[in-house]
Amino acid sequence: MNTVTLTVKNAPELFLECENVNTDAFAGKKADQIAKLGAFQGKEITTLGDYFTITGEAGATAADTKIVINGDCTKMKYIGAKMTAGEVVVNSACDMYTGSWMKGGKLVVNGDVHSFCGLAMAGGEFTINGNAGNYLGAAYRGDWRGMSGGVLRVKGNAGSDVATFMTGGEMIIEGNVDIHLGTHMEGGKIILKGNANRRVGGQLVKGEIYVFGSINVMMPGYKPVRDVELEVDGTKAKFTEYLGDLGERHPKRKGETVYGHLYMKQ
Amino acid sequence: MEKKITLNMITCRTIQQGVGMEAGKTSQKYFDACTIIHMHADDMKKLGVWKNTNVKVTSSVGSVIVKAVETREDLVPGLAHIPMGPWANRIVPAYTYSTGEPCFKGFPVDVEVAANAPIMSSIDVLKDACGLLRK
Amino acid sequence: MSEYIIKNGHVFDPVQGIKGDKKDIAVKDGKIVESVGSGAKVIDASGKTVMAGALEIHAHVAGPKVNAGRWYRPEDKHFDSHKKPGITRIEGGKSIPTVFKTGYEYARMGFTFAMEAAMPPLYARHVHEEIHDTPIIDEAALPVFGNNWFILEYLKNQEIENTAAYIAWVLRQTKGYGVKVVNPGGTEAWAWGLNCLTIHDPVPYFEITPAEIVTGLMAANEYLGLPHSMHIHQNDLGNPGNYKTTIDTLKLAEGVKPKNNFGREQVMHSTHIQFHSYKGTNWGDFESGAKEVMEYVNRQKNLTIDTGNVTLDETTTMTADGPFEHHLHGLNHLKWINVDVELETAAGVVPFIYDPDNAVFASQWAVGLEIPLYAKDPMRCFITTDHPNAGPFTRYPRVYAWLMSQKYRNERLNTFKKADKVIGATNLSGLDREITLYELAQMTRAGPARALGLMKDYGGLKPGMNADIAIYNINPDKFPSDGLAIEKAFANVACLFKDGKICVQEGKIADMGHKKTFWVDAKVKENKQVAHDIKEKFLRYYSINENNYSVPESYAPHQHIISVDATQ
Amino acid sequence: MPKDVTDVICPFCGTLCDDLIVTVSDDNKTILGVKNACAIGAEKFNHQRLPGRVTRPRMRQADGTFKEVSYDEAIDWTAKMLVKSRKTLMYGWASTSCQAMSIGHEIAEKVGGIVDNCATVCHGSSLIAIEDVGVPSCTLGEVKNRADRVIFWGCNPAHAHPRHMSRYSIFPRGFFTVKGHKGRKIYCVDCRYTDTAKCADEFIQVQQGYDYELLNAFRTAARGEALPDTVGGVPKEKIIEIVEDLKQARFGIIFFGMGLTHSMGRNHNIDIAINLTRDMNDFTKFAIMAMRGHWNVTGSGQVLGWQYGFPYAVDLSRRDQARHQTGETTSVDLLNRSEVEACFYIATDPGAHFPVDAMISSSRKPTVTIDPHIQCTTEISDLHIPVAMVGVETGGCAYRMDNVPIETRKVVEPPEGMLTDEQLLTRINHRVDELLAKGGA
Repeated sequence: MNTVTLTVKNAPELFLECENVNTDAFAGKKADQIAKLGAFQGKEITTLGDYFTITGEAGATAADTKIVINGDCTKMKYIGAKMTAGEVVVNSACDMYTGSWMKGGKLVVNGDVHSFCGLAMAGGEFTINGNAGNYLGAAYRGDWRGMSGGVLRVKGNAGSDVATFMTGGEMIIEGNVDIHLGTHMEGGKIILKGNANRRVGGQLVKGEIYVFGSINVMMPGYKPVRDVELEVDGTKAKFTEYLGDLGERHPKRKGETVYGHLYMKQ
Repeated sequence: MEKKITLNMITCRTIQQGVGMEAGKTSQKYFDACTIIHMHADDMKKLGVWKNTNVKVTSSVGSVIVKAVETREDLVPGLAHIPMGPWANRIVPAYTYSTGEPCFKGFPVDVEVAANAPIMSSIDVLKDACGLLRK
Repeated sequence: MSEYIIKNGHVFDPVQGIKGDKKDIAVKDGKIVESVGSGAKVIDASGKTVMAGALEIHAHVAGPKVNAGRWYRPEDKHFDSHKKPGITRIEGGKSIPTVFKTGYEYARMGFTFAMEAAMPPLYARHVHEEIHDTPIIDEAALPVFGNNWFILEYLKNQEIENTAAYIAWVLRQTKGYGVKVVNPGGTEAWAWGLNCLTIHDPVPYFEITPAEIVTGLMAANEYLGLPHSMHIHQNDLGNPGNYKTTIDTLKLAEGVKPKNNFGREQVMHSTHIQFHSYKGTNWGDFESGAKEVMEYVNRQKNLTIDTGNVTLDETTTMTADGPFEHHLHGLNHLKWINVDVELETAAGVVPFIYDPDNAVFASQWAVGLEIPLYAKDPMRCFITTDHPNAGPFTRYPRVYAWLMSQKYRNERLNTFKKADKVIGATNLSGLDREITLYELAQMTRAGPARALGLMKDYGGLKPGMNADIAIYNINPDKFPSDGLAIEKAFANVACLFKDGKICVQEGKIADMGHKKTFWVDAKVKENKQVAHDIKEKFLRYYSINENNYSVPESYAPHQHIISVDATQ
Repeated sequence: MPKDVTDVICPFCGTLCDDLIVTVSDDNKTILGVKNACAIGAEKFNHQRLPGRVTRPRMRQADGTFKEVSYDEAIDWTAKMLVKSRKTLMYGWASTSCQAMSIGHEIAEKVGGIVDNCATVCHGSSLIAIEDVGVPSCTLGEVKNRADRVIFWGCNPAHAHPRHMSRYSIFPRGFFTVKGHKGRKIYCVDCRYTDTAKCADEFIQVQQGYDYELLNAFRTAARGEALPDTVGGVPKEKIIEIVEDLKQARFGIIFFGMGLTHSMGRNHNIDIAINLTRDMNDFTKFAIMAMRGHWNVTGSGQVLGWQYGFPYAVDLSRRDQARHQTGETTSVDLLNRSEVEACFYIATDPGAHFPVDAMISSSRKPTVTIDPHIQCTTEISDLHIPVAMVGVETGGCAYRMDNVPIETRKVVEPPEGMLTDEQLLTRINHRVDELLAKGGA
């Protein structure tokens, strides 16, 4: 695997749209070719070379390419978005859409990310070693297809509207979340190690939510059904199982109604 | 009686605010309609203010001087209301939860008596915040 | 204006019966002429196909429900909203393109006219605002009447003259083109959450049946002598077993004679008949009813139809058939918009994914192709996708390719996940007909032009007609055997003339043309009863004043008014 | 001789009343009186003739005072600002005509603007919800003619849409509702006992910010599932009783407002209200409608819809694509994050209606405000361009809260020499073209 290293040399004045910073865009390119890829601040068209010192060269394909980014990326959007393979490591906080529409590969952010990250993620591994903003792993506006695959892990806290319209994959949040977790969820698995601030699993149709901490206000459409022993993300514990939002439609499979499940650690 | 009470703030339209707005943002009607805080009688008692006393309302983003009044549209104790306008917006948190909508309703404020503090005009309250007010 | 001579093209013109002969077409002052001077610009069309500009007879391209479908589906254009180099604006949207993209895409495919299929009169201003902003193509809109309280009340007592007078008034107020009927009676029933599934189901409160509404509106349409016939979206759309209701409705036209000065021969246009040609009792035993329906259509000369071809895409369904959209939402649970319009109509919108892996959707696809393949008279069967219901209109090239190449459609048919089931439930595999370029010109040019009452100016290349000319990169002598090549050729014209101006060149928009809005001004005898009823209804039941109802001229600055006189 | 102009449309709120009668002076210059309007609408017409109205553009000087400039200078300054800025917020549009918006969008596409309208701080939440789950709705006349259950949830038409209740929702007698108010059951759900609540047959006091939970409980009850004892401060018996009554409706409607869009959870509060409406359609006929605020905020959404396919927050900053993401391309977020370089405000007053932190950010950027009157934003802008009042001094298309388009009327002449929005924008557009042809500002 070849490594390309990007080091921020000029900070953007506005926010920089880095839709070309991903393994697929870099694949098969040398440093000087990568430097010529477009980067955008509003209507001003510049290149990655205007903002980054670029060393190394990419592999022939995305899968053979690793990108390491150093320097302050707080005002950079779309890093690692739509990547299908390979690896991206960002040693900074990032702005919006980091890892969104990701289909494969590995993305690690050693810092915080802003809102709309991991949006409609379909595959791969995305690890945020900091806090995440709002709409993590959610669907794009209007879409009923949110995160559908892959593994998304946040070491810190996440914001509001996390995993809205999630249909598959696995999300682990080691800290706390703000209001609305797993709203409209229709599949997949959420593991919350910390606490939730209201409205967990509202309008949930299918899928599983595991909560290790507390939920300060429980949704009225949840009904405790039994106690279960489970091993969740490496932790064995006793959980109370709730049936999903009973106000929502639930599909039938083989004559049986399918409910969503919420497990609260006891 | 307490020096300072914490209330849950909502900012809403009122018909007086609407009339005042159409009369002009610098009109007396607008000033009268918007430079007030509606509080429940119990909260006013708790704070020890009479009707029409100026108070200082402080949120996480700033403070504003308005006049405490009892409302025609009943509130529950603990809930307070300032009509929509530059005075209310002096204390509205701009955080949007990534929805575009700031926290116009449902944010905590501290209310304390400020009987002698003057209420600024609509333009001044904005200019003051933006550092454009020339004294 | 410049003169042009289009030389050496293979011309297909049903109006003159030209079937691919090499012929030069002369253009002057926006019209086709016998000849032009030596200074005329020469367009070399050798090895190319030349046809008149195509006409869209039924699409949802402008108005409230179209726009609701646009803006509530940001996901339909996310990452797909770009500006092409040149004079064009940003073009967005896959299943429901923005107005700019709508105009450009029709033009790129060789269209010069489109009929907006359903205009709620109360929202007419909105329809015209969008038509105004849609570049290049000429447009008109059909106001909906099949659930209108005035109509229901007049036709309950068979008052054809009052019905006609009211229609004339609405056409003038809304700048409308003709009489559209959607789920007659059923949409009014929907205001109470009900529906009319056969043509004999009574409409709640109004004590009338869909059959009576259809019969009455046909009579009123001919009483006025409008350029287009009554244009109907029938009851019981999209349900297994509905082909019987379809034929029942078509039979209502028996014995009704067209009366007009436009050369129109039909009295009923039955739209997107694919959705109405299903046998069976449920989605399990669902079968094609296209053969039965088309056998009747072929016999009955005063009918025209359009197909409503399913294109197997993710799209957005939208119709004034409110109860149907509710039903559809119950099936796929995707986001549902409904709007009931006071005294007039309703509309619904639901996104829909015609997944080719699903046997029902694949069968609908086959039914849609069977219809034109069974059609004996291509002048009475028109190709549509009921845009965007069965698929976006931008898929026409693919539909043409499926119809023109048996190999291409069989490739699709045989590779369905549930191919056996689809082949068993439909007749398509047994059909070897391939639509010819001449037949295509009938189905997309001369036919719809005649049905819309526009054959004087549109749909042909005869001197005196509008110089709306599409030149395709297709050599009929070497007709492509590859379906994709057919698609490609129809997707981007080599050249499009609109009113004698080159608007598209090699797929690139070169000029915004001079788009016109068509509407019909029908003159009727003074009718005090109707005038009184209108006043009364606005006073008591409408939420706006009568004086704020009409669409002013500024909304159609380039209007083309077709006048009819029913006072004689 | 004074004369009456009839069927005048009120350019204040989304109710868009179209039955006003305005008396104007013989010379068509002065409004002498307004009939049928609510207090706010009447005030708007009366404001037209207030003394001291600004009639020419004003440029702010270094010392903070304003100096009159010509329209030509103002147009040139604005065009140069737009051409120079890499990303410009172009916010407002809710109080102008659809025709003016169209020209504005053309400018935005050329200069890389982000077009956002007042929904962004009003019913933007509702638009997000509709994008997510659709909306079963109807026109206001349907409510008048058919509705027998009316729910006002987190809205206060008595104050914000003063004639709504008499024209459409509570009192009018319609075709199937000959008994008027007597034939309707009116519910009001709010955190305070508003003047609208006083008109209702039943008031349900919800704890502020608990609407989502309460609506969820309504849905849970409608499916016959068990509930906790109280939800959002409302006892479960009450919830069940109301749900059972709603199922008995022949035609029900929910009107909702800022109580849902501004409270915690925002779009989700509307989302679930829409889903309750959807559920009720399994039992009877039910509709839901947003009480849109500005008279033509709906129109802005419509025009943006047919031109770009998004209802607000349309990001054209790249000039070759249109994008939309509430939370990113919405005005308050753009200002909070200082994502834009210049601000262009038209037919709006963010200075009065945006939270102060957003305005502090705005005040540090070159700013042009186009508005008929002096208001808060004009006073912190670099340039204020006054224009004729749309719906009073010039006409144009507007969309009512139920999306019904109505052509507003011109009733009097604007002050001598004043431009309309359409005229001004056309000239700015032209100037932008000239600058771009020359290669920039």
